[in-house]
Amino acid sequence: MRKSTFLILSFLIVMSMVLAACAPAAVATPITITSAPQVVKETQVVTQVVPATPAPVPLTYARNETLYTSGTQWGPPSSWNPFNGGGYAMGTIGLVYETLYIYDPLADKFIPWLAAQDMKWVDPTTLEIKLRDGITWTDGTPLTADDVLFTYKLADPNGDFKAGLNFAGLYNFLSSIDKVDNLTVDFKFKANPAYQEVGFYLWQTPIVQAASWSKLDVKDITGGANENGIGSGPYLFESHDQDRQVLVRNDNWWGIKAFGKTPGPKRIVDIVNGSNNVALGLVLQGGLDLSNNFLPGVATLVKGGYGVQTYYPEAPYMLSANVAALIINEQIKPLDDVNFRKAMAYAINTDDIVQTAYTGIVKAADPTGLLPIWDKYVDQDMVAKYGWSYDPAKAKQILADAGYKDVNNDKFVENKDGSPIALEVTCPSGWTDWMASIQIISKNAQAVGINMTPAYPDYGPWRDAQLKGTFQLSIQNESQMSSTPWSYYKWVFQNPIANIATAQYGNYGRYDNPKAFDLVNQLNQVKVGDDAAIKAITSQLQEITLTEYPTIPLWYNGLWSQVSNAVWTNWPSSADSANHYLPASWRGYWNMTGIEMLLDLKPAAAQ
Amino acid sequence: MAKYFRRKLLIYLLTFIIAVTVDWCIPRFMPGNPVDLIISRAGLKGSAVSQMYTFYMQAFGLDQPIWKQYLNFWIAIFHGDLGTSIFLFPSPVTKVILGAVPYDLALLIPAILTSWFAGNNFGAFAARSKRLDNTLLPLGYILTGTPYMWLGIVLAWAFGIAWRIFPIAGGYSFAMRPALTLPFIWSLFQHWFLPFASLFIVQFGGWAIGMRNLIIYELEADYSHYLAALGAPKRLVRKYAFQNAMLPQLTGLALQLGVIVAGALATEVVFSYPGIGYLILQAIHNEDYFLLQGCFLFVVIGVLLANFIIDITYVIVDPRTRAGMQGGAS
Amino acid sequence: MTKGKKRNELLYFAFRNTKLKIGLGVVLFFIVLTFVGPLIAKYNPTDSVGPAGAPPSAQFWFGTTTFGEDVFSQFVHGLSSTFLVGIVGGGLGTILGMTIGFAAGYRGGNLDEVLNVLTNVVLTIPVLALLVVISAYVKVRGVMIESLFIGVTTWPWAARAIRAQTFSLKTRDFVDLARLSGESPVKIIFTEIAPNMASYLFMTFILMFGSAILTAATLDFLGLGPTQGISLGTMMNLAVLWSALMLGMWWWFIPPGIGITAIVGGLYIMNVGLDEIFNPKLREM
Amino acid sequence: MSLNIKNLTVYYQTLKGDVQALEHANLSIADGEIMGLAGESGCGKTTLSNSLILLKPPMKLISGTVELDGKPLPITDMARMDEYRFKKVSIIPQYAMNAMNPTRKIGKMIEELLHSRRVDYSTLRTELTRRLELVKLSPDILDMYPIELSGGMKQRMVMVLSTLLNPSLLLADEVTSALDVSSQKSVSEMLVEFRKREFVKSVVVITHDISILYQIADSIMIMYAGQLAEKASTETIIHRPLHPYTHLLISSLPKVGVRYAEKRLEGIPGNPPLLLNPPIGCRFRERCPMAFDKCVEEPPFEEIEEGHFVACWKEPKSYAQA
Repeated sequence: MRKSTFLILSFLIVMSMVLAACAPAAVATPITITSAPQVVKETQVVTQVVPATPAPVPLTYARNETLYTSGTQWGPPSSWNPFNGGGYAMGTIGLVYETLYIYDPLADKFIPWLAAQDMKWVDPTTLEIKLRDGITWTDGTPLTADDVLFTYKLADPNGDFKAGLNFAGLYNFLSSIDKVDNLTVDFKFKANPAYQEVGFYLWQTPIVQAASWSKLDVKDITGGANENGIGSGPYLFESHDQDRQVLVRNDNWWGIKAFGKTPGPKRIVDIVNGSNNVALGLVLQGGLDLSNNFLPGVATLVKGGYGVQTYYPEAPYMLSANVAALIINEQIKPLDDVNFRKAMAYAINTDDIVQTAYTGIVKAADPTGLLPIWDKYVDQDMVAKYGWSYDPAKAKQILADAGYKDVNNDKFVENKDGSPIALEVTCPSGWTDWMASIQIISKNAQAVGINMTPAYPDYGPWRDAQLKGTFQLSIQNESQMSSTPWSYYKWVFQNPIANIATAQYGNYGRYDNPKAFDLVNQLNQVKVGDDAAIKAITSQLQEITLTEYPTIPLWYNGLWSQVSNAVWTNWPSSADSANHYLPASWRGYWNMTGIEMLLDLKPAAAQ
Repeated sequence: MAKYFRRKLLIYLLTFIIAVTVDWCIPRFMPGNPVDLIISRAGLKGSAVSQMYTFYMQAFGLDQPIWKQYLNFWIAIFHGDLGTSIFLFPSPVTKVILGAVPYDLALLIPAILTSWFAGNNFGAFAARSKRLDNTLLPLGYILTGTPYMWLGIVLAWAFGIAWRIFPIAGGYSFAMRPALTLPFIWSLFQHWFLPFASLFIVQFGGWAIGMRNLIIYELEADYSHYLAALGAPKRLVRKYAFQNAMLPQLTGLALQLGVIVAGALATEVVFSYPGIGYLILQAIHNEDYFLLQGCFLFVVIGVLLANFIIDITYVIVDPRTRAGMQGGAS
Repeated sequence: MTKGKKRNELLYFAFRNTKLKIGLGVVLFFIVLTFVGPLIAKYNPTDSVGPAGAPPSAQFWFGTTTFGEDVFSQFVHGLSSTFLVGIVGGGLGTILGMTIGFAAGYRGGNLDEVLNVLTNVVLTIPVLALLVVISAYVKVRGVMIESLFIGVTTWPWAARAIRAQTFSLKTRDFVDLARLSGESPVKIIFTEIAPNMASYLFMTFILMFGSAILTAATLDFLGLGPTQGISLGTMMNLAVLWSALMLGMWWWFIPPGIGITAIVGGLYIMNVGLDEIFNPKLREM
Repeated sequence: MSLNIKNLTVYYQTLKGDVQALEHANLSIADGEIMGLAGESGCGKTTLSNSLILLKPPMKLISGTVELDGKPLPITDMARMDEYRFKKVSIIPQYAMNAMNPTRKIGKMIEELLHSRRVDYSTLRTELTRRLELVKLSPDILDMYPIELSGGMKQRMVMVLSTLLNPSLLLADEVTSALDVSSQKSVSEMLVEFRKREFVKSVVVITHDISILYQIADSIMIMYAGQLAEKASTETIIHRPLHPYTHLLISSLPKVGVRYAEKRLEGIPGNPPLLLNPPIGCRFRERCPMAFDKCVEEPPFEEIEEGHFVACWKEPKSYAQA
């Protein structure tokens, strides 16, 4: 009896292990097939040089040829569609699909990528894009003006596909796109095109292959998984599983010749995040080369001999990626009163948030809310005149002057009409850094007599309240680093305000100021690179944000990045001798110099 | 026996219907419209929004009358169609779940079976004498009181970080491609071990205590006394007591399944083990109600199936149910 | 033997039962700590009062969190929500289980059939999965809501056990007598049946109490616990989110887990002790 | 003499102290004798029977010896006693209804039991079948589970099993109390038949139903509160009891042959003493209508006439006539 039980048991255990063993293998089978043409093609190229047998895909990747990344995928990779902005697998744009330009935020520079040269406006309404010669898709066919034309026309509201993609906004001022020759495309705009926005789309829009995409139905263009997509970039999709995605280097990539540089890693294995705790564990085990996770104990890691490096060797360690601001619902009392908002701005101890909630790994925001990369646009006189800092006494004074008094002696001020004030500041439950932050904010507010309490709804209701404008106070950081401060002001002054559709970002507080809206439009029409004009307009916008407090910028969320020198070296850092790239694998960041970081990665000498 | 199975089947059927109905409600009564979320995730803009909105409303059948949606849901279930994941757009929910299920089975089946057998044997062993009972069993109580995930994290830290014996994340080595080779299976095993161990340890304690209590009752049962009076050796008496105590433990297993599955979900989260537990958590955090719906349905079906297997096993091992005398008692 | 004597005898055995003494001792210790703790804890649990991540010291007995909060203060405050979940969740589950168990067991017949099916249905649905789904619906959750959820999903186990007991008790002479004397079923249940299984009900409650605490801890740990307030589960959750153990801040992660383990383990040991007291057969062991 | 008990004193150890369940029992049973053992609940009948076969904690032997077939029975030695159990001493327990493992087929259980006692089942198989038929059971029940048998069938099955190895002494504890009247009769007749066929040598029939004993017992022994009160031939006990307790017990019977339900003696005021701390001397003293000074000493269990033992200080004859 005992013996047979044991046998049955062992059998079951072995069976279930085999079951687990089979499952990923089964998942992997089609992947092997998909990469097969690539292997064949590789040999075709290689055979000309060295007569070698086709290299089979190894079962175990050599450590010194593999880059392990993490921080982008929070679930099994499911979409390889570059138009699935929020959900495409790590590297889909940047490593597999490429853009005409990439943007270097640290140098404020557009770098021609698929395009052969800097942006060239042949006249104020005509932008001419010349492509590099010799770019091929991974199926061997050349990437031409037709592909660019096709890609941009996908979003044409009057075109064949009418796919409402990210860059559909281009058509607000685009009159036509014309093919000049096989490598040249002319974008013809109506009068006063939005140069800033155009520039924004040029480094954000992935170019796809006309031949394969034109066969697709519109719903597959916007929502298809595009599992075996053909790209033009330095890496190819190789395989994926529940907890990872593997990219393999495209040894026929055009950039190898064009830049004279080959991306260091033969393979990139992107690990799906379980939690930051697990990510930290992997870093400690030496299993991650580039972790773009928010790891709380960064100071410990950098200083504790773990071989972990961040962009800055000291606080704040991280580059600033976006601004976290207190967003305010301007439709309700007393938040509709600018003086009340002003009092809140003075009441909040941002340094305490930085030190306590973030242990110093973020920077306090400039009162203008402009990211450090836009420092040059900050009107210092304006900041000196209107800028605020933590000053509870002044906050109390402002409240008193504006007529907010504690009528019922509950230590909190009441509305001017005597009705009590009870404000709630929210962030999603589980977003611990923000939770800690809004606790501090509430305490700060209470200290000056504003009755404010933190609340942590789940993400859905929290987000819903913003879209519907039913929240009171909240933290938001949607506005990311980009090529233009217009994107930030567009977020603050999103117009129209009546109905903030699901897909539109910004101005959840419904701040209504036609002058500001107009300035945002003017800013959009400034030519790329015309810093003086940008400064002139943003200066006026800064005056509005500094005196009207539509949002209260608090701190800059970091571009979380922890790198290890154990296997790969020559990482970007703030050191003078190092490359100043963005060390990020996040969506939208490979095409902000992340890819250049890969080109310069070197295997560690010891390997 | 026929009556017994009829009743059982009725209960399963009802449970299934109720579970499916609850499940159907999940995306429909959540705050916010799931289609809005898809569109917002896809990053669509402008006129495309309303276009896609209509498209998805139709695709998910959300534009139809409620009763028809409910009917369609049933039809879809029998076609294995659980809709499209929002968070893992555009993967079909069924595909996402099927990718995760093998890991769950690999974790749950061995953990449940080994802990059940080992715990029962250990409990029977400890019930042998007062000394063993007082020295070994407190361990069991401590183990059952331990939250799975807490133990999991302690194990991960000790064996993964401090001693570096086991990996702490993933289903198999991140440097490997799946293949039926020894190193790969070894890698699977290494990644499986800690999640398995944390499930095993906690459940082991529970079964040990259960068996200890039951076997003490059984040893005081009349048949045990009769055997002793007829001079049967202790071994035989214990054997009978053990076998008879296994029956309530089998029922206990059925009762515990839900709890065990819950524990597995938490454990998977701790070890980033790519099973359904991790998916459920991500589905919640990402408001992916279709995925949540699918996971819930899968868990329910899994538990129902397991219950059914246990019921059949019970009938096989317990003559009383076969004799038809116990029809309604379980 | 009269009732008084029986009670004395139970007390007599209770005082001699090591398991009960240990279990009760542990649980009482934490109960006392729940009430006394906030008085001796010097800090507000959510205030940043010390250096970040400081190890245990004379000033901060359990050290501090990443945010400089006093872990000891959090621990003692967390205890109260843990006990609250146990009492409310476990209590509600027991009461529901009693109501349904009594009704099914005493009435029998069709009512029993229906309730039995209901019990089995709820029993088969994985509670945590259900709780996870329910929790995801509620915007702002408190400890009471959480307890409520736990109570209404965990009763079937108790209902089954109580039904079986009621079944065997209702055929006894004294119940027949009460029935013949025309007493109402409700009265019979509460004056004749319930007192005769009081010990059983009490033990059921203790088990429900323990399992409610564990369930709540799991929910909290998954981030589905109270969105307001602090519990041992949310402490663990936060400690994990801030990688306490990985960064060597064991004092943040270990105490809440030990607290839960000790309370639940203590409850279970206590239950076995009680079992031995109420059940003479087991006393000999 | 088949069984010879000398000065047997057995206590139950409890946390509160010793329960003096059996005090100074002296008793002999002859080969082939069916002795009835009667008394109220808690008088020590079952203690006596258990000490002969399964004396284990909390039971504790205080003094006394037991001889079976002229050889001492190692009643306190659990391991050595195993050799005698089943083979020399056997029991039909009070709980015969639940005595068989519910999850084993009966035949399988018997096989495993015999195997564990190193008895070859196959050679006994025919005898077993024969005996089953004798008690009107089909051999098919060996392939059944206990739950498939009725109460009477289980009772008879246990009878056959317990006597399978032809023990010298069979302890039959309340064998009839759970059965209906007709089954009672056949079961008790079977006991006599078993003795006749020498499946058993002597039998102790423990019961509170004296009417059964009247039909089958050769002799009857009455116990009260852990002490032997009287033993004599059935005829003598029924018609000429000497002990006041026996007298009251018999006279309280509604009518010989009518079933006697378990109840306290109504004719005698008071309750039996608690055995945790029993009164010294005759334990019946406080309820005895005849009690006098001497009763504070424990009366010896003496043979008044041949085969008639009594433990009472009173002049026997005068009482009998009174």
